Amino acid sequence: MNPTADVIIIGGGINGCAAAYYLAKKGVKNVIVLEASDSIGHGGSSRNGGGVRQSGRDVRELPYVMYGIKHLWPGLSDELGVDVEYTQKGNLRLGKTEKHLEKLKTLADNAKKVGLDVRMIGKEEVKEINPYLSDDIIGASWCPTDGHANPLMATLGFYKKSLSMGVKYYTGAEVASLKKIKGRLRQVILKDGTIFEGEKVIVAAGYESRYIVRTVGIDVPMTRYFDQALVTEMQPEMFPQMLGTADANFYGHQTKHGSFVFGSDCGLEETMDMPLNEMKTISMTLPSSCRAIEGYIPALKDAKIVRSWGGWLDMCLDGVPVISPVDVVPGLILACGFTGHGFGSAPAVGLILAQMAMEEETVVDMSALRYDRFDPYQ
Amino acid sequence: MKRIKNHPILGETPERKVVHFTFDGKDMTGYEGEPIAAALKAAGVMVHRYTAKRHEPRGIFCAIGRCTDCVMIVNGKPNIRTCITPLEEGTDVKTQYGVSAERNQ
Amino acid sequence: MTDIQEVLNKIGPYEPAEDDHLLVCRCEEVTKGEIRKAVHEGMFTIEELRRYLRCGMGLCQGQTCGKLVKGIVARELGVAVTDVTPATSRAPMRPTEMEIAGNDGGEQA
Amino acid sequence: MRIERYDMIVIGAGPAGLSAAIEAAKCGIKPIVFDENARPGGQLFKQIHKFFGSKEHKAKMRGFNIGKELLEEAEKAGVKVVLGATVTGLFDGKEVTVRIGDTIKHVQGDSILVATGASENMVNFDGWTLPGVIGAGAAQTMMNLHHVKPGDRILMLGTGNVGLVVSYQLMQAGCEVVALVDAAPRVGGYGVHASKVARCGVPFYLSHTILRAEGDDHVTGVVIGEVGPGWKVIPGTEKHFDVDTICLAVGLSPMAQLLSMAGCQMNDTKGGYVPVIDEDGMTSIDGVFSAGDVTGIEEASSAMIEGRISGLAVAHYLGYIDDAEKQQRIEEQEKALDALRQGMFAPQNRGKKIEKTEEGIPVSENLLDKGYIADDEIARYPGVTHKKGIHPVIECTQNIPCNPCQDACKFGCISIGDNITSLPVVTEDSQCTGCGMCVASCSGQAIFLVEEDVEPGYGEVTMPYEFLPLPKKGDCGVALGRDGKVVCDAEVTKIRSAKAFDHTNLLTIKVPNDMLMKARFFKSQE
Repeated sequence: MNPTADVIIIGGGINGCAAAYYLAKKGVKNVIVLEASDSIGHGGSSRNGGGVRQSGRDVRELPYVMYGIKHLWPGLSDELGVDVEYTQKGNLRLGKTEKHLEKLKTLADNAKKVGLDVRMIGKEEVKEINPYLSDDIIGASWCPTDGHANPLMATLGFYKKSLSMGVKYYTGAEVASLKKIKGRLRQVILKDGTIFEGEKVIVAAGYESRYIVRTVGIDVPMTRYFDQALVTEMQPEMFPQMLGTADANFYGHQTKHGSFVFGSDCGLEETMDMPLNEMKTISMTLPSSCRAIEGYIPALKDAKIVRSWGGWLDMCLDGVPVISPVDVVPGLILACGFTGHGFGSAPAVGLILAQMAMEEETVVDMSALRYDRFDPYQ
Repeated sequence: MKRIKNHPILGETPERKVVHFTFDGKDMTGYEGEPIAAALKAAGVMVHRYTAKRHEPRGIFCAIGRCTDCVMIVNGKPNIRTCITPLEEGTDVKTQYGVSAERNQ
Repeated sequence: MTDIQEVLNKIGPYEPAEDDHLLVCRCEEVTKGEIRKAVHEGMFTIEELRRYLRCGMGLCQGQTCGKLVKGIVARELGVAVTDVTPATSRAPMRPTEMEIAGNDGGEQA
Repeated sequence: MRIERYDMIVIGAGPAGLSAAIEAAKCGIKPIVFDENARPGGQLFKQIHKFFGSKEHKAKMRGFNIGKELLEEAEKAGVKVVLGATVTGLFDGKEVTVRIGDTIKHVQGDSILVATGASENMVNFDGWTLPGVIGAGAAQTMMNLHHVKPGDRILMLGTGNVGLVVSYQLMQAGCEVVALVDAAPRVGGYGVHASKVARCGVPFYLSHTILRAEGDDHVTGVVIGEVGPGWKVIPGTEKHFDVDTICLAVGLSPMAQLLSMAGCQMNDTKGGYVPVIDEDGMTSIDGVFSAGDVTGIEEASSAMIEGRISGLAVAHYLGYIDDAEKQQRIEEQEKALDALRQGMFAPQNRGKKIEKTEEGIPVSENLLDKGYIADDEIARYPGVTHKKGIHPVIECTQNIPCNPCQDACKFGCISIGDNITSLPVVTEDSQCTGCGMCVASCSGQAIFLVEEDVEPGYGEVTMPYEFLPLPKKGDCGVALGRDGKVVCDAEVTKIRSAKAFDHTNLLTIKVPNDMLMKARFFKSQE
């Protein structure tokens, strides 16, 4: 007999692990997670900059992101039994030109409309909040309820906790296709021929989700984008805020460990033609990132970089993810296209996916993120 | 004395230029261009730093710049690999506590 | 394919050992016991262990402890050392100051 | 952004990298070699002992002199070596980033040869992070490059060639080595290397391991214990030594990080994480080659030949030589490489216990257990003969690829034959003049001259001597046996130094006739 579960989750990243955890917490006994690589959190979940922020997001994302920050992140370390290093000390999005400030103001105004506490601040206030920043900065948007966490610990925390609650994890389990039986999605077929059967199947496999759901006639309009990040040696404690720029040339924060983690790109990443299972860094990114970071945080010029890495982003056509049951393939739930900002929302998304799998009402309305929103213009 | 003056195979150690440096504020001498770690070793200094977490002493381990155990604060900058950083006149070397020059970390 | 729960059952629970206090990763000060325990919590790969415990993530990037960690994991899992995949090496190979890393003749961003 | 471009980029100016660059340059390529160190030559300049092999392998030359020759050859061939140049990454498109001083350069090659060598393995025990616990390589670096003693009283862990050679070097630098310890039940390195340490009086503790390093802020002592079944220390076997330094020599691992980062197909082997390479040394990435220890640990002599082969392979890859030339020139090198990979310590024999020599003579058990050959074992080897007049006694008992002694004797006393791993034979009817060339030429310091009845009841033993201060004629002292224990009183009758001996002095002592086959080292009495 094929291994059978109430819910099969494809993708052992943070969304998959979080969904598994909330399902187990809800008492679902039989949950299977299939991870294609050998390691949990091999993709973007462990490669991102750790931002847990609301500011700067599309308004369609704000309801569930805000829910997560209000209700899930604060107690997550206790709940999972590992320190996810959640720090809610605000997010500064920095600007050096009037044009930057205009851009930031538009984002802030939109967010304010849905109830987010975010405002524009001037040079002096920026310096008060963070004295290490460059004098070239003329203003910023400031969201005091934003923050950051440790993506490595959060991902593995959900994994470890759900594993201890009985969730079955398989690594090296590369999915080839999905198969309907009698009109409902039922089977998950691996490349080695193994078949798993489930009542519900959640696909949360990043860009690869596209190849998987295509086998049941569903497509998500995504592109893939390669992004790089770096980490410095341990530094004395400097500042707790999450930083970003209007120019989007870097983002990052100081971790509890003392090292700084920054994500950044050099502009050449758009055209990368590397296969998805390769994540080789390109030589121009690190220098370019360093120049960008130094331009905003001159105090870090002597901080030594110990490592840099890259990862694939699943960029959705309209910049926000698909988090949605797929009506035409009963039993299928899709969560992909996170467009490079899926980490901060992961606990909420995990909870919502669990609710979708159990056909409960979700904690917030998710209709703006449906899979079938991409209608032709004409 | 830790300096090898004469060696059965390598012969007499060539004369080198003496330079002055400070270790935790104390005046010391060494040879120009030799690794800071060699000058400290010759002076009998064993402890280069105390670790961040367990506050344990560390010194030279690999001596070729790989293990990073011998790092110290050199001219104000922390985490400098002393085994491959050449000594110069006036180099200021400090014991490193965690990543700082302050003991009470 | 690895069935994590099956391996966990096979290797049994973490049993403290008298040398658990030994430091393995000198840079990040991670002990043998922490590594052994993490394996029994489901961290079977060097990649996961590095992320979970920071062993091999310090200034030397695992150049000193890489082999030791592999040995501990192999023993805990009951597999050959060569079956434990080492961590991916990443640039820069030696710690590089941000100012110097940025000094490659590229344009100011 | 300007990217400099070269035909061939070599990473690592050690024996493999330099040799490759030399061969490639001879074919018309202008290679550039990057090395992160302040000096080229890799580990060669820390090697102050004489190397094994035969003439073509530069046998009986000391490592640092081989390094000097290699550098001269590189310069003559027009190889550009950039020092203090750390390659920080190897990227797609055969591009490397190199840190030189305070700038990063991007450099691209039509071919890249990675010859980054190896790094030391480490073991952990209580107190292994204390200052004073160092790698054997660190000890070599400090004493042989920087002229600083690593410590005064030192315990060495590891009896492989590195542990043995470095122990001897420590004594040459004026340090005291209190013990050699190895968890394995047998000495791992060459018997001749062990013997020259053992006869100085350093005890070997096989099947022993370090229990703990003692000290608060730095090492003040060490406790070892005997290893029993299941690698557990047998209670009651603990031994304490007052030391200020503990040296670790527990093997080397290929340093293949750049290749792994570049995405080369890797193979995890018992000898380390190494790139998969073809017979030319090319990795799975077209145009990226690799040679030397980074492809698997061997001797520097092998690395130099491997490097030359890779250099030729690169020249062929870039179209500088044709198939026929490549074939012919690589064949020559492979013959030389093959010769080095023979004998008891050949790669294919690693980990095996060899009971008998190629000649069918039982291997000395004592040598493997304690580091020296017992008096009653020595007579069975073909280099050990008994004669009244002066003659060489060659205590070479293992098949290792080495034959300088054969050429050293102009009078044909010593014969090894075509197979360079054969044990040297002292021919019956030869005329030894006592010139001592054989004694100085033996890289293993295993040749002695013995003469009976120099005066009534007394004879003379001539031995290699590489320590300071040099004893003087007339000095009185004691003779030590192969086990380093005092066997009798002795008087220095002759001390010879010559350029041709290359810093191996010939020390002649007078001992009673019945001690001639026992006295193997001399200690002055102060």
